[in-house]
Amino acid sequence: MHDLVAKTALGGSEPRVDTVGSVTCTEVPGVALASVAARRGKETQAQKALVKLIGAPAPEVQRFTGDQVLAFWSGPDQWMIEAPFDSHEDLADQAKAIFGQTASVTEQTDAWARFDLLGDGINAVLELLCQLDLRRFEPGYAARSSIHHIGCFALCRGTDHVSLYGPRSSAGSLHHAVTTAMISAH
Amino acid sequence: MRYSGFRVIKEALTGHKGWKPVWREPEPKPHYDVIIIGGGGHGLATAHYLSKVYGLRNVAVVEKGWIGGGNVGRNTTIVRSNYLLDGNEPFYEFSLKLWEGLEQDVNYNAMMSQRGIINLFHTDGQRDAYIRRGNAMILNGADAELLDADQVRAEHPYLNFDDARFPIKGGLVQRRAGTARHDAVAWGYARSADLHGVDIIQNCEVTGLRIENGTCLGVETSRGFIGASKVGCAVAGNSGRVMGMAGMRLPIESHVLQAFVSEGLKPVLPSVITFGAGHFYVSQSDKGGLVFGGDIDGYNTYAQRGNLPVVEDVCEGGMALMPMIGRARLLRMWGGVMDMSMDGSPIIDRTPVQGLYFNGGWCYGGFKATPASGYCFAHLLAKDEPHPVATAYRLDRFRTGRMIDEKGAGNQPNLH
Amino acid sequence: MIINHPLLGPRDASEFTYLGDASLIDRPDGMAENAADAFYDYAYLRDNPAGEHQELWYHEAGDRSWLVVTRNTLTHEISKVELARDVARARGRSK
Amino acid sequence: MTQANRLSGGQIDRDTTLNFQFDGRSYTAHPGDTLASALLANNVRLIGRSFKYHRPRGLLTAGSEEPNGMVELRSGAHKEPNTRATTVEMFDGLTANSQNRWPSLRFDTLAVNDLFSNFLSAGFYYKTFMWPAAFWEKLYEPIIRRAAGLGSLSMQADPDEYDKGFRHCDLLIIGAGPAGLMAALTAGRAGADVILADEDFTLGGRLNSETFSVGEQSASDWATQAVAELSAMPNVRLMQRTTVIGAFDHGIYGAVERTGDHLPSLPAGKPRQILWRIYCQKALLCAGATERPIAFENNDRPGIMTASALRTYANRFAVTAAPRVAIFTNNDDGHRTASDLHAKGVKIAAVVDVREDAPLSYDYEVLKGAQVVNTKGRLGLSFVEVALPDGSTRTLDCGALGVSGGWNPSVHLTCHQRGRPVWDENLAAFVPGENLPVGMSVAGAANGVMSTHGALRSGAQAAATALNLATLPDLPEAEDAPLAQTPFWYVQGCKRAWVDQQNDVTVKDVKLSYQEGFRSVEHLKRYTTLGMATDQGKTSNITGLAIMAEVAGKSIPETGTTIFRPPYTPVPIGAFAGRMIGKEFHPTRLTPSHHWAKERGAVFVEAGNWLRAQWFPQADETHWRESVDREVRQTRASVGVCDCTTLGKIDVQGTDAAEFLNRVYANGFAKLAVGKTRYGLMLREDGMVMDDGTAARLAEDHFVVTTTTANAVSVYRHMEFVRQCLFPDMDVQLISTTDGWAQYAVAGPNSRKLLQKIVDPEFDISNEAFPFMACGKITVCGGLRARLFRISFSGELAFEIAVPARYGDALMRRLMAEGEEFDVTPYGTEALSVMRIEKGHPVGNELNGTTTALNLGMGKMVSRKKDSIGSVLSEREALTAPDILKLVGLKPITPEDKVTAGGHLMNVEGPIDAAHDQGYVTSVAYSPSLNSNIGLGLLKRGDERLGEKMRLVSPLTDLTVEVEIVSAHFVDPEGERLRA
Repeated sequence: MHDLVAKTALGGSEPRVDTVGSVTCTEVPGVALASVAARRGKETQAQKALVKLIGAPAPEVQRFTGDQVLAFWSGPDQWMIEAPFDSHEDLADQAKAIFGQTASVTEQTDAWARFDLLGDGINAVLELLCQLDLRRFEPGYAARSSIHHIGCFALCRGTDHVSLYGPRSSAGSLHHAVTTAMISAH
Repeated sequence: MRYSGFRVIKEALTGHKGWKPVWREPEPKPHYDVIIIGGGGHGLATAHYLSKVYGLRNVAVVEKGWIGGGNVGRNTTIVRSNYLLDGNEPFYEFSLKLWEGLEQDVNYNAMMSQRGIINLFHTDGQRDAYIRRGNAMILNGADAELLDADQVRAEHPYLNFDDARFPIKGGLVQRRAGTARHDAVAWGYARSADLHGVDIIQNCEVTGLRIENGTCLGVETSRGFIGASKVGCAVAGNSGRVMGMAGMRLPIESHVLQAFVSEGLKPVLPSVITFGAGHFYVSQSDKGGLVFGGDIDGYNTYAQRGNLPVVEDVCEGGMALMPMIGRARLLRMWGGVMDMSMDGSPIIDRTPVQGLYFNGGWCYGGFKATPASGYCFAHLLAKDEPHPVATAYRLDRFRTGRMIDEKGAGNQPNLH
Repeated sequence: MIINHPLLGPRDASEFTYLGDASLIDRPDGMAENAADAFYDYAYLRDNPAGEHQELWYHEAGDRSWLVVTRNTLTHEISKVELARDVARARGRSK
Repeated sequence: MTQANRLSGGQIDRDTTLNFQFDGRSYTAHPGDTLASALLANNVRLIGRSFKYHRPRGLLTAGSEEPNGMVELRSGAHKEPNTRATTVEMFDGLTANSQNRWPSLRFDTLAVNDLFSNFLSAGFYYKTFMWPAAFWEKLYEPIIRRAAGLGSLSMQADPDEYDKGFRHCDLLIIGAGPAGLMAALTAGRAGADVILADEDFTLGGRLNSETFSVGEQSASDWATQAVAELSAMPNVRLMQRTTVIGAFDHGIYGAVERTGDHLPSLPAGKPRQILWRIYCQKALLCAGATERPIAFENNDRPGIMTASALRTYANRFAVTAAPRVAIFTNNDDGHRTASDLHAKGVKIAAVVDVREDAPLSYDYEVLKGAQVVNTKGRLGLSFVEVALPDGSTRTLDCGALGVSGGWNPSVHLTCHQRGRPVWDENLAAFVPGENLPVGMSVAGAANGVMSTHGALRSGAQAAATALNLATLPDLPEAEDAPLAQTPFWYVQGCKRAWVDQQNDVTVKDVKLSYQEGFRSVEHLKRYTTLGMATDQGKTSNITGLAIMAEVAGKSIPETGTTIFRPPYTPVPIGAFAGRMIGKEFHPTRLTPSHHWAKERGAVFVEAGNWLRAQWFPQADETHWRESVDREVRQTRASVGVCDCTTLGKIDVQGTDAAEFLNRVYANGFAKLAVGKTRYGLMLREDGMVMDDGTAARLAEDHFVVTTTTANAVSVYRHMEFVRQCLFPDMDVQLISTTDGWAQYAVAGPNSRKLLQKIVDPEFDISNEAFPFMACGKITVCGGLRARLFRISFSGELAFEIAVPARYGDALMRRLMAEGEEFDVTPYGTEALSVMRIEKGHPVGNELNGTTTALNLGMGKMVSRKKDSIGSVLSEREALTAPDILKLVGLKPITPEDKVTAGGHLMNVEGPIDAAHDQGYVTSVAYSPSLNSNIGLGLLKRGDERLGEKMRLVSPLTDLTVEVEIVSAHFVDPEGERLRA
């Protein structure tokens, strides 16, 4: 085991938690990510491999499926895979082993910072941040859009739970945008 | 009729009965020596110089709507000659000199106000580029000054120096630059051209170009065919449409540029200011409105209107630069169609069709160019050779690789 | 504006980046005899129509698809949106 | 003075008294008041001054169309100029001041302009002030500017915050009057997602201003009940205080919600206003109509208002503008005002009706076939003069005059996409035309349906049509009177009769405009400034047009119409900017070592959105040059570390990955071996250099490509274009990994030794095993996955090492700790820049979009054995001519002499001017390695001129210095160090 200490995207040793009224924003560093893009002509095989990896049907456009290991649609024949960091720090390698030559796999774990919005009234926060139609935010929905000029993924895990993924380098700006909206809305 | 303060007083005392129409409303003649398509700033300026400087009097300007209704009627009124490249700077400096004497030349007060312009810079790279540009201006006989951040602050204390995402490091200043009352430019040129015998024909849309054996014989219009020995096209955002009638494809796309004006305010801005870290430039009109703009919307369009994202982008730039304007209200927004060329620089040239001449590709820099564009186009029409300051504005420069690309953005018009 | 993405449905055009005429798909062969002329035409000349225009948009803040959007430049009405990759293949582009 | 003009009834809360100040004097008001109604209640009629003649001005209207009653609201940094008193919701402690007057509202010195008005006719300024030319800026313009303008800015940063938001719905209903409420009820009951927006703080529109009944209830009670029903619907969102400002493409509407303007002060973090972008399938415009005045001599005195405004003030706000009021009308609606006021106990001096067949009243006198021909009163109305049909005149004693010239439907939003309204002869007004924005329909008075029942009916029908509903709800009973009016625009023979009250445009000005040939409506507008005031001509445009039509002997539709542009009412610029201001103007990107660098006291610099360490000052260093020189020397002498995470990183995979790069880069990539890195030069299709970087081949089908920091986004986009649009069948996949990896350059003769301390021992990074341009996956610090590239920007033996970003902070600390024995230094972008200039590497200053590979001395890299992007057009004649610019180095003859980037290069002899320009300097630095200032430049035939002396001139910065042209490779030109 190496002896380097990890920092969260916001630069702390512990994840940041902010609560305003009924809404909580939590930094979630404990997540491993890998992107998967099917090779040309191997789309079907790649999808089969994906099913095997996540133990669930491959997600449709703008959806996610799976549980512990989860995949969300990120582009035509492209998915992002998400899993707990502690058990899957080598998620890309694990995925590569399953996909073989059917897909290109790239480690994305530290390319993204994740913030989870939890609680009643998160829509009042989200409508100040993102132009996606919140009427489509039902569990299993996953879409990419931009928040204050930062390209982000939003995953709706429940009516009171949305995960936002933004580029790690912009974590501070994204966090500021989210918490500012929380104060404004609640 | 000569305009003057005495005349204004005399008319006031006699019930304003003596004021005559500023231009006639003539019926088109069957044939002209020169027909200029487009009664915008450039077309009218061309007519003025053709008649006054080059002595051609049998000239018509045909305009599909009302004169001055194109970009000269909807711009942010900035006049400057702070260009970098050899192909541009002598031309724009020539233009600025014409601006300086315009009112006396046309006997019309276009309120040319040499309030100066400052282009702010925020990085060392920008500073280096502005030094190069300022030097090029001086080497071409124009004026330029470089200010550091403290000097900028002394002149513009209301700018955001203390809470800026991209701190102001200084600015390139041209003191002789400024603003002019845009509509008055069109009217002044129209009045002068009319007095020199030019027929200004409004509500006369060109529907076709009559070309036989590679020679242009005149224009088909909504008011019938009008013959001409030479036809000059100066229709800005409609360049593609009109030259398309001659079967030409141009190195031009039409885009919309939005502009904005605030409610009237007591004087706050001493000069024209251009933000270097966002899309925002601004001046204050004599009526007190903040006149500002930013970037084009970015998609091809002939609709004279834009959309919200660019409005917001421009206002974000404005607020980032001068947060005191937050409580000033935006009164009106409008859009003008720009003929965006492939290198961001204009074209004043002959065409493959004998007798057909083209003036266009002004992108969103057409207003300041109005006098020189008119002068040089008149020169080309009268003498069949380019004016010395406009020799680079060739149509074939993209084929030979002689682009005049101030921004270095390449062959993508919406980046210029 | 709203672009009805063929996969994602309606999305605000501010998520997209505009390039220009979809003729940019038709890149000439750089090794051909007449390459210089063909590239001049390809890179610089535009129909610039006042009316229906096929044009390239990139879903920068979305799924990174390039789209061919058929849009009227007089009214901004969008009549068709396709994946550029499909259009390119249909126009005979491959490897 | 205690609300002397207050009447009974109204929708105000009399149990609460609010205090406010106007021009320093204290008054009282009640919740439910606007500033305008409160001023009238306190008998304040004089509120401002007009733009040009500084004539006294009071209120003209009771709504957002108000052109006259404008104040500077609040104080200090919160000062808000040009605020319409009619839209200001009263709050306790409100302060307002009049504007555009000096020294005071009652005694304004510039009112002298009014005496000279004959000389200040429309467009007079175009005809004079031309001689001498220099006097314009020095004399005339400053005077004009000081006189012009309305309110003033505080000159301080706006202290409030603004939000932006996004909402989606099936149906957006704009305006909550009878049509809008009925439409919302119809749509809401049918289950549609509805947003109902209204600019007012009380929903109901005109229903709140009228005394008639709707169904069994009073109009306002019906509105209250409708609002209550709508509020209970989960699918309906009511947005009061929300103005829909613009109709944009494809069903996007801009709306501004004033969330904080009615509060004395904002709670921390709460927005003053929110700019909503509302996305809707269908929109229904129910914006009502605006009453238009009639022009007559001196029709601009305070106290002269639209009749409907008087009615609103009386019925809704329980206020009369004066105890004694007259009405001037051409239609029956004016009589309704008289009767409502009479019912409230206001004395009606008379109703002056231009129609011979005007209806009579038992309660007050009606002067049929009569016209108001003049008015009197210095700072407010005291008399009106009426011409009677028999030719006699009569003077009416009154403090207010209600004028009704008919109603103009509020068609504004229908024009925002350049749709043209059409003339309705019956209404004598413009109504929405055919070319509505897609998805929009119009109902109620906005569509020319002027009765209350008609509005309810058309609102319900329009909602049903928009949503394809089969049935309509039952409609309540309401008045359904037909329109009864005779078009009447201005009183013949008048001269100084105001059309545009704010901009002081009179009937005479419109006629002069015609006389001078400004006959198109647009010319009229531009020449006279008619309709250019802050109300965008809501109360003046049609009247101006009607006068122009009459003078021209044409019909109004033949004369034209002007187009309305967004925003519907003026919007604070701050609202359009939202949160993207100050430090949040753009997102800030931080590198993995940022927090560590901050601890070290680094000075940071913006590089695009990134913040990068520029240098790391040490305690004894007082000038940045000392720090930078030390960083360079330490690196070149031993080892330095620089965070280069900001370079774009693109993962390129697939069986065609190599061939793909072969197309994208000008130089060849097909034969690059696995485990090797190659410098790549990327051209735009026009042959100019687009970007440069490296591509490392990690596997047969896997490359990691780097881009410059500035171009990371555009290069990725370009590569996706090439992949999807040009070569759609290539098997290649792209993904950006810029943020995923912390990447550090470790440079200097001891860099290998330092890295050997952290790279796990199973990985041999000796020169033999890991030579120059090698790359590979390794592990560090006991098993952390990492990537190592032996590439060099500094020209030294150097590596770039990458680890997952979360460990970047720890890795940097480890490198510093382990490097102590080598006297390691972190270095910032300045030292990086110095070292790259010493090595002659081009960066952004050289890759400025106008340079080709040939210009940069890399012409041979452009392979013509393959068809790569840009290769064909890079060969055009002017780009390959003998005298093109070439990259060179330059050194001042005297090493300490300053050189400057942006300076131009001239021959030693000869004139210094543009015609003799030989090139320019792109980058400069002080080279601690050479103990000399040095620079890079682009010089005509530069490659043939090494050793030549030239002048570097920068007249802008007052510099002329003699330099020698040298090779751009100042340090280690043979590249021995980086291969060591």
